[in-house]
Amino acid sequence: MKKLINDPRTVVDEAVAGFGQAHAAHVKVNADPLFVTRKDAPREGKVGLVSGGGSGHEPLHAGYVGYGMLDAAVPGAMFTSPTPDAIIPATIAANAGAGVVHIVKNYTGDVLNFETAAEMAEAEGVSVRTVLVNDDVAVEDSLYTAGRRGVAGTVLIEKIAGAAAERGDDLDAVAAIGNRVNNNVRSMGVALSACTVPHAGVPSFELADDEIEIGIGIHGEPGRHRIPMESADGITARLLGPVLNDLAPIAGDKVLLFVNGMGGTPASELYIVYRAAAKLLEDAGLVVERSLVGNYITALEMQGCSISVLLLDDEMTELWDAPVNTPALRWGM
Amino acid sequence: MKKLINDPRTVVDEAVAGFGQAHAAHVKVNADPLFVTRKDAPREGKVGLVSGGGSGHEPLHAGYVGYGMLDAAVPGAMFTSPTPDAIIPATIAANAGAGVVHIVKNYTGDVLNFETAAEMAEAEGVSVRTVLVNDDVAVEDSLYTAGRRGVAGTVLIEKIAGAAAERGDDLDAVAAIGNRVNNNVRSMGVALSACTVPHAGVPSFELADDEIEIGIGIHGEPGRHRIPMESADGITARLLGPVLNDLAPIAGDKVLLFVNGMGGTPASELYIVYRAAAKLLEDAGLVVERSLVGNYITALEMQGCSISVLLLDDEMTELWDAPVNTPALRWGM
Amino acid sequence: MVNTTLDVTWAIDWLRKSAAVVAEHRMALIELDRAIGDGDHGENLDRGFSAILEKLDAEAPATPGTAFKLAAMTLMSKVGGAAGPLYGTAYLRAATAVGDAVELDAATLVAALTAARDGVVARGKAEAGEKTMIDAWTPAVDAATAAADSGAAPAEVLAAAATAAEVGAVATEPLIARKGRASYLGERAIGHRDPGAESSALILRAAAQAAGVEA
Amino acid sequence: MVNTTLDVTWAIDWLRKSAAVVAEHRMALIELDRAIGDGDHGENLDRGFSAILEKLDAEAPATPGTAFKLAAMTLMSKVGGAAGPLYGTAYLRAATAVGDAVELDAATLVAALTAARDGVVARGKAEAGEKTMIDAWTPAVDAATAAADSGAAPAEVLAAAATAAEVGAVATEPLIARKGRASYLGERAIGHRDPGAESSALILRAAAQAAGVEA
Ligand SMILES: Nc1ncnc2c1ncn2[C@@H]1O[C@H](COP(=O)(O)OP(=O)(O)O)[C@@H](O)[C@H]1O
Ligand SMILES: Nc1ncnc2c1ncn2[C@@H]1O[C@H](COP(=O)(O)OP(=O)(O)O)[C@@H](O)[C@H]1O
Ligand SMILES: [Mg+2]
Ligand SMILES: [Mg+2]
Ligand SMILES: [Mg+2]
Ligand SMILES: [Mg+2]
Repeated sequence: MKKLINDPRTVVDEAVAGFGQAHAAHVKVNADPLFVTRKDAPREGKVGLVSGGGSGHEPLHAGYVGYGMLDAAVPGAMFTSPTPDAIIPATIAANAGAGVVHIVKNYTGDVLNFETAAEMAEAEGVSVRTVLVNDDVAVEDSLYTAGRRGVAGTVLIEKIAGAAAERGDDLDAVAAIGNRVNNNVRSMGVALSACTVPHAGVPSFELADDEIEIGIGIHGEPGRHRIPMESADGITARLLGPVLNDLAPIAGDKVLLFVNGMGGTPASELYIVYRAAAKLLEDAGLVVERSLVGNYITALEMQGCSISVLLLDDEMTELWDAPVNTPALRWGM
Repeated sequence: MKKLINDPRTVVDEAVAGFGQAHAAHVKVNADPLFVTRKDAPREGKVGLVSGGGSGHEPLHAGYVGYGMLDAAVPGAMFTSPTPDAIIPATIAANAGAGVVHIVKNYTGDVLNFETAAEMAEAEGVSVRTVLVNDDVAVEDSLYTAGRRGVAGTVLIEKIAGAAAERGDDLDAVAAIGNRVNNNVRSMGVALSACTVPHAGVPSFELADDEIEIGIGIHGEPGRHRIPMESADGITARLLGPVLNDLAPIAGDKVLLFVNGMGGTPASELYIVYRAAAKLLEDAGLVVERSLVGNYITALEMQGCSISVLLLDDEMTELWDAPVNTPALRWGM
Repeated sequence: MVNTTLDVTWAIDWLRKSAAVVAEHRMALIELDRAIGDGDHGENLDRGFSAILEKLDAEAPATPGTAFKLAAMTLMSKVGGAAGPLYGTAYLRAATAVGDAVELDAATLVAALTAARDGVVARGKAEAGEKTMIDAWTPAVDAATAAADSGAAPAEVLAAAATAAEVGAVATEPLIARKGRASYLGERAIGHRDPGAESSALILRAAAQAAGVEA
Repeated sequence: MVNTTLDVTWAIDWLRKSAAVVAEHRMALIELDRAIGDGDHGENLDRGFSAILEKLDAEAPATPGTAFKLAAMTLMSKVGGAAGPLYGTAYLRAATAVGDAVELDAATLVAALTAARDGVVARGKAEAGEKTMIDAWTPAVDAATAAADSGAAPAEVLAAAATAAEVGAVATEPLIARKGRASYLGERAIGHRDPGAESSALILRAAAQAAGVEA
């Protein structure tokens, strides 16, 4: 394992410290317990948005702390959800009296830890609503599993719910728009290579030289199945098929197309996939109204990507376009 | 080789096409010859800024086309400078009558092709100035080589010269500020792994499991020397040492610290390096006034990073802070 | 002579021995979790139990209940992931079950183990056979109950629990997971042992060893 | 019977044979460039010469000069990198040197080769011994001149040039590079053949073969 680190045990602390210094104009870092807040949190009268989860998905979540998106982010250990003792103070720091929305990816660990934290924050007088993200269609038969996983849709939910909070929506409204985005977004991913978690020191799985893993998650966990390597156009069709099947859009629908890099894939490849996906969407009669292409929710240095499609309505588009000013997503200001 | 591509021969064309679609609000793509311009180019009365070079360094250069940065970018084949037949029309498209500045990284191929294009554009009535970027201190003894290479400093030059052009500076003034940035920035890089150019299909060099390449360029070309893997803090010191030696700042100087990812390194590792570098700069009595951390000039999926230090003056800082609105760098609007 | 009760010395020793066995099996648990999860289970528990050791060096719990509570709070705040809240709840419920008792007899021990298991079920909503740590805990609780019912001493109760947990952990191998990260794998989880069941067996064996049972 | 002049048929055949040999050695040239450069030399030239083949299928140059000019323009616009402008300039200068001539005699051929080499020197500012394509071209020009001076026919002139270029390419191996990408490597370039010198030798050998010289 070759990594630009000093010690597997201090990776997250040092990375978040560096992040805080580099983005001191946007954020404040609380070192112990570890969480990141907007520099100006809490914002008078505004519903607070808090997310968090295992580290290794950068820029998620701390990169989205700032105007128009998150008020606080709670980074856990690598690929491990954070604990209530960090989520609780982050929630309190984000609360300006209007309550806090937790955006939680649907993994047992995240759900349990955020659940506990929400209960305890409520006990301290903070109203908490939870938006559970479960956009990953790779998980088949989710009735018999812990449910679908939350993946790239998280970024879209944080942006759109963040804009709703920023414009002054109340607690239930912010949670409602978050849930609406979740209900209208589906994602699926592919890995060309595994990633190596620093504390493990070995790749999270083995892939042969000509194999790829379809339906990969963002934790280096295995996916749906393994197939021989094929063309970008072929892979795009394999990812987009289940997404559209599940989303069941109708011709004329407006969509946001999000091609997300897993961390180790060059931008040029992501744009090749974007091109193929946009073509398939257009062939299906859909209108690609908005786009996002890049490394926005990663799995360390994994090679691969995910494709997400969000069915837009006018309000979501307006909230998507609203100004945002965070270390990793910024426009309009 | 596993890559999200359809055919090594169409990688650049497809990627730039996808890029153009995803960023249709910012750019226009001319398919043959291949170049990218601002959607609103040429901008009345404004000096045009054109850059280009081999592909594989995304988001450089096309990602920096837009308000406050480049007017046109010319992507060559993978790691191969573009040809005059593309640079000339891009130059003409960027010319609004006030002339055009070429920002050229110092490689024989780039220099020769841009030189020819500049001559021919001049023959067509466009005044051209060239800013040659050569910030890489990894090249020792540059008297006996083709000179120093242009690497990450390019991004800073494009931003700052772009802001100068946007505020209305004339041709010589824009070229002068570009040269001033070049004279005040130094960079050095490290590779933990090689990258694989699609047409070659094999990694650009071999590194043992515990070896890293110090002084790497951005084309997968070998660097200064090879050493056993060491800590992020140790590597940071090795990169920053030559940079500061050459730049020779004095205590109290204000600097911009730029930690650039080579494409395959997780953001968390870049922030660990940033933290170490910021500490070393502070120990040297320097003031880190501005920061940039991320994949801004890459070598495909190479793992590694470069560290650049730019000695700021008030004007550079002001131009750095000026609004910019491109696919890959955006603030203030 | 066989002790008829276990006290705080045992509880502390259990936690210390748990920390040791988790540290020793850190990579093995990571390997199990790599195969059907995200490869952090050994790291997570090791981080948690190391923190317990630090706490124990700083403060000496006075009763088994306080020791369990210390473990619960530390695991809850240091482990994260699924295992943190689940193990945290297990120790918390065990603490509640034993209350202020200074000496734990076999029946109290069984009550503590049962409460721990019920806590995991309540938090994780998993049933037996879903390839989770429950598949170690439930046979352990059953075996412990049977042993106590037939008059066994605490050490024997724990030995029975540990052995049953070990068998239970091995028995997760042919299962398809229905809860936790391994559930996303469907049939690909078959043939792999559940990491949480394995760590549960290791920790229950540590409990028996702390009570004087030979490995 | 040995031809005393070469015409456009030869020039076109040279370009076609160059395209074939470059395609055949594509990976070998990539490998040479990987070792001390960026691994694209074979790809770059193959892209350029493939484009020349397409042009030649579409239009038939009437004179050697037009053929060289076609090659120059195509290489200039399709190759990129260092090799594109350098080879482009070489063919352009060769075209100028032969002018409208329909038949090229040995002296004109030498003039063309010399102009080509001088063009590369003018563009790239490299001297002999700096581990570039000049180290193939300069011995080639010298050998061609000597052959022509001693009354050799064009085919023999080209054969002498090709052989000298091959020797020159091999002789770049012990050199440290002073120009181009390999110059950044310092002593690490020692032991590797310069890719541009190698491709120059291949192309000059193609010229001789097009003139009827056996491989
Ligand atoms: N719902 C659940 N109920 C009981 N145990 C569970 C549940 N979900 C997961 N587990 C246990 O947690 C273990 C995984 O723990 P760990 O790897 O630390 O957490 P994570 O899955 O968040 O990475 C599994 O092996 C399983 O035994
Ligand atoms: N200044 C120069 N003068 C002559 N030849 C040069 C010069 N610079 C580079 N070359 C030649 O170009 C070759 C490299 O070509 P190529 O790989 O296509 O371009 P690049 O270096 O831009 O990738 C070198 O092997 C060398 O022979
Ligand atoms: Mg985990
Ligand atoms: Mg090149
Ligand atoms: Mg795990
Ligand atoms: Mg090359």
